[in-house]
Amino acid sequence: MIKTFDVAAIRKDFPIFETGIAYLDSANTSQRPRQVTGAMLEYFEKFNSNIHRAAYRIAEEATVRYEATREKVRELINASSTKEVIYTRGTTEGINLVAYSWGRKHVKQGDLIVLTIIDHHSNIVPWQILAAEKGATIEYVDIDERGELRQDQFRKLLERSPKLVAFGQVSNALGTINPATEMVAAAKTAGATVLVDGAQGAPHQGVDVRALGCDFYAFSGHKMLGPTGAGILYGRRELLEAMDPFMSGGDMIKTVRVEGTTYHDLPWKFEAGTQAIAEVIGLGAAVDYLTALGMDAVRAHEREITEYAFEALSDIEGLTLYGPPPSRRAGVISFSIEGIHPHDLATIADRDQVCLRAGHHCAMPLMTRLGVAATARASFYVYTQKDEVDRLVGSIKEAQRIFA
Amino acid sequence: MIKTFDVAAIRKDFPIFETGIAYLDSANTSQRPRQVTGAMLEYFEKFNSNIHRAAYRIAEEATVRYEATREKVRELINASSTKEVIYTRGTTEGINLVAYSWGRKHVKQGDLIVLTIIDHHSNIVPWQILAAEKGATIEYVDIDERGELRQDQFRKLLERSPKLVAFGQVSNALGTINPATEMVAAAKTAGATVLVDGAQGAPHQGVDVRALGCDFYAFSGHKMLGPTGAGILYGRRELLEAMDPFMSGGDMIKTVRVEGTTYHDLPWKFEAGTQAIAEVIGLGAAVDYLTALGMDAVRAHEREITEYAFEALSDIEGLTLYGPPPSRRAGVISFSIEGIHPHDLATIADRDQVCLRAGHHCAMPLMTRLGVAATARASFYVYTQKDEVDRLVGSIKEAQRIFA
Amino acid sequence: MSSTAADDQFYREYILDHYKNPRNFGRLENPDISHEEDNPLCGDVIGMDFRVKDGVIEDIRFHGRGCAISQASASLLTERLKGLRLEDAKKIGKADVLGELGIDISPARIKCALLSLKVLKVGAYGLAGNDEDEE
Amino acid sequence: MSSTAADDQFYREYILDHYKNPRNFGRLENPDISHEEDNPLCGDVIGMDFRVKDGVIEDIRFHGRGCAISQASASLLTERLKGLRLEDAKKIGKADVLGELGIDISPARIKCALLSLKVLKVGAYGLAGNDEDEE
Ligand SMILES: Cc1ncc(COP(=O)(O)O)c(C=O)c1O
Ligand SMILES: Cc1ncc(COP(=O)(O)O)c(C=O)c1O
Repeated sequence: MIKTFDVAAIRKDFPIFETGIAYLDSANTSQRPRQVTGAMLEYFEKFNSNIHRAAYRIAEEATVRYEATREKVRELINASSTKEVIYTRGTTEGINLVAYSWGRKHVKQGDLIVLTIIDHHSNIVPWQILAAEKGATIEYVDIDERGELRQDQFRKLLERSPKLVAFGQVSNALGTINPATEMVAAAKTAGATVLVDGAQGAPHQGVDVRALGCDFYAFSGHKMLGPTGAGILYGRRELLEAMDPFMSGGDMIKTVRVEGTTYHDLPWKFEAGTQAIAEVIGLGAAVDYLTALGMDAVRAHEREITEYAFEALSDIEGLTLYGPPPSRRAGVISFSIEGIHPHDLATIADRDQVCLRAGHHCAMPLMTRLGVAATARASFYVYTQKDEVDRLVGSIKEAQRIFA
Repeated sequence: MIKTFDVAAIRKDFPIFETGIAYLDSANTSQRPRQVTGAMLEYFEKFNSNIHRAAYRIAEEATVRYEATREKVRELINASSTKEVIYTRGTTEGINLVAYSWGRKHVKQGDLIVLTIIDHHSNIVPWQILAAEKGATIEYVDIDERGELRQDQFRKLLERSPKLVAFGQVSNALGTINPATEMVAAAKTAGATVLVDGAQGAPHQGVDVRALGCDFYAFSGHKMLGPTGAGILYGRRELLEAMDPFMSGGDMIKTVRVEGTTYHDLPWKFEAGTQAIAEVIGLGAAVDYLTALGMDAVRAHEREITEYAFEALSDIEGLTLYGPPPSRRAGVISFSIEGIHPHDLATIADRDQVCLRAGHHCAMPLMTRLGVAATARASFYVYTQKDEVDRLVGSIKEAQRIFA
Repeated sequence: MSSTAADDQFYREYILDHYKNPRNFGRLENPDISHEEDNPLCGDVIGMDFRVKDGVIEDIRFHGRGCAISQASASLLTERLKGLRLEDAKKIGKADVLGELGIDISPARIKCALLSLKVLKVGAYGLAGNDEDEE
Repeated sequence: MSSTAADDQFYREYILDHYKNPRNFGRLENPDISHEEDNPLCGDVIGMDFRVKDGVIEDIRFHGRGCAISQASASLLTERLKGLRLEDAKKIGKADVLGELGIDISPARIKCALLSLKVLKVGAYGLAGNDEDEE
């Protein structure tokens, strides 16, 4: 039996709910509990200092706390070693790191890169730039009418021996949960290096990067109760060892001489300059929080809310839902309403303090594919309760009244 | 007359001083006042949300606060436009951005890059990597016996028409205040593009990037009362407009299509993915705090403390001071003590809760030049008071007693 | 959820009317000027076709998709532009467009309200798209 | 500032003695093994020269600069190594070195204390410098 948790109790950890908002935009960025901001404040007020070059106790304390997050994250995603856990600003920086440090070295003229049409811009544009620089080709796996990746087409593309396969574990625009394990296995068999964009994965379900089998896995702390400014790139050690640094400067070196420079060991080779220390410590507290809830319980809760919302929205006339059925999607629902632009809907919802996203969700190729400019999107997290979904339904009905 | 401020009153804004530490490592990272952590907390608890794609009020509020920092920074450094103010993680990322986006495009085989021997690793290693990639040459301006850059040698190097000149406004290891305005002018006349590393400049003195005349100016928020995770790259608009993006992904695009992508306008072209929102807002509060004190008053206070410390340390037997006289240096004093390794000194100081830096200060070429492996370093900021310097002197004497 | 269509402070009758029945909507054949702009934050696109004779905007049409605010704003703008001298069209500024809409526009929606003005500015008299007017 | 040299918990007499009068300090001519490592966080360097015969460390010298902790630790280690079979030297671990130092080493100084052990490990029996032992 899956452990459950008490949402009302959880909400007490999030002071922002005292403002009365219904927050339905967690796929964009999550809220942060007191435990996370508290950990940051503790650093600022008790042992604020720079790390790694410590010569005094508060800097030792900061270093220990900062490095402790690495072990927490390693455990969360079951990496083999903390050397495989690299701090970044977020998913975007993680993917760019791979594009620069791995991609510029390994992707050559005529190589094939396989992406998917539902990917987030952050997992498209870096590869477009790399492909243009190197003369490589990009192919995008299409979706079927349910918003699920066309596996037949994916397998066909693998026959062309792509150098790189990169795709999102879960679509932030449609909520589609891709069969990542099978896709990675097939891509590895085809000889590709595989990056999984876990921005919508790691925050919402248990992740085991070794079982997943990918070479790189990138995600953002700010989408999983952590502060802005800190995220994670997981990379398999062999690949990371063989890669050149991305950014360079203080702290990622062993020795700097006029004649040349030697680099630090993993993971620090990829962490140049003063890092987001408070934010990494905050991320550690976020991982603790999620771990205490249990990732299976997180997923179960989101699934319950998603099913509830899916049903409630399905009942509304003139509303089109995009993407797969609730059993095959994460806590994300994209929809549109006949005759009402998503932005107008969001404005009307906002007047009821319902925070709803409207736009292309950084997935313009998908929007083009769906033939829409924008959708409205509601997304859920550990603190979401049914009452917030009810408020959304109320706002939609209000919008329909206005635009009738 | 220069405005002065009441240090005792200022210290009340910094809860960390309640722990009893004497913090003499501000060149490494500064402490942060309640105003800064308060601004971050306000974001987390009142309008925590993602920016720029806002469809509801709290996200509008977050966007307004986030963008407000840009105008505050613009004013602080007197840039022409907020389009020239790019958010980074810190100095290191800013310099890497320039190395990748400007350097890879403009630096060619056989080109000359001029650096200085007192530069921080973050302003050396990115150029070493670029030079190796492009087949360019690096020359380092040496120092004289006072730790000041040899201007004769610098002028000689300029005769060779370097493509790039990059140097620190103030040395973090010696405290040397370089004649930046004259050096930039000479380098511009020689046709070079000029980057000034302002990591130790902007936090400690008034900076006017237009009067300075440089093309790029990079600095870190965490060294100027701001949180970790946010810094600034200033770039002249023409250069920034002509540069390709550094990182790519969400938010820095106008349109993404399978066929290709168009980029967003400045400054957002260089800000890919979810940014360090809370940290940028915190940095805004730090700029407010410094502006209220007045940068001239900040400099005057540091000068007073530096003179006091210089004198007190000069009186200690067996103590060697590195670098220029106090009138020509910022609030940084590097020194060594006969027979006592800097790390041992720092450990002994730490037992008295005196936070002192020991090491190479990310300036190994300078250490090699000085013929030492490490020095001890005390550095000061707005909240430093003479009593902390006295405690340092006490620790040094204690160390001398132990090692006698 | 207490307001009704009639008394809504934001989605007023005439806004909704311009949205549902946009004036000058469609395309011109062989226009003298034709230009499109998009709102990078939401993907909405508005384009305008102009027929200009002796410096006067003889005819104008707009096309594209967007929210009520951008559509109503475009519709209102074309009404104003029709028959105007191009020279005078240059004088139309943000304040005019927002004034004509007559509602309080929040920062998030201001780009929607001004998208059609941008089409006019960039298309009809060639201002750079990335000038200080943006955000 | 109350402690004196004699009763100092950290900088004990024998630590200071090994620092000021390091045993086996200097270089060997034509050593069988010679290796240096540095502490990337402070720039300190320690090197060791070994003369090995029939698997036994016949002679040993260390050189380099460093703090009292790294120097005393190196001095103590060479004393222990001299005359030892290389095979047995492999069994020396962190705990042995720290135990011999006999003081509480804070995380910041642990690299200082273990630098000489790293020289031994990497130099004398070729372990990778970047194994899990580090930090
Ligand atoms: C002169 C100088 N340049 C660059 C840096 C690097 O700054 P950051 O670590 O914030 O990227 C520092 C900070 O140590 C510095 O003092
Ligand atoms: C699937 C996916 N990938 C990548 C990103 C980019 O993450 P970040 O903006 O934190 O870099 C996001 C977040 O919007 C996302 O949902």
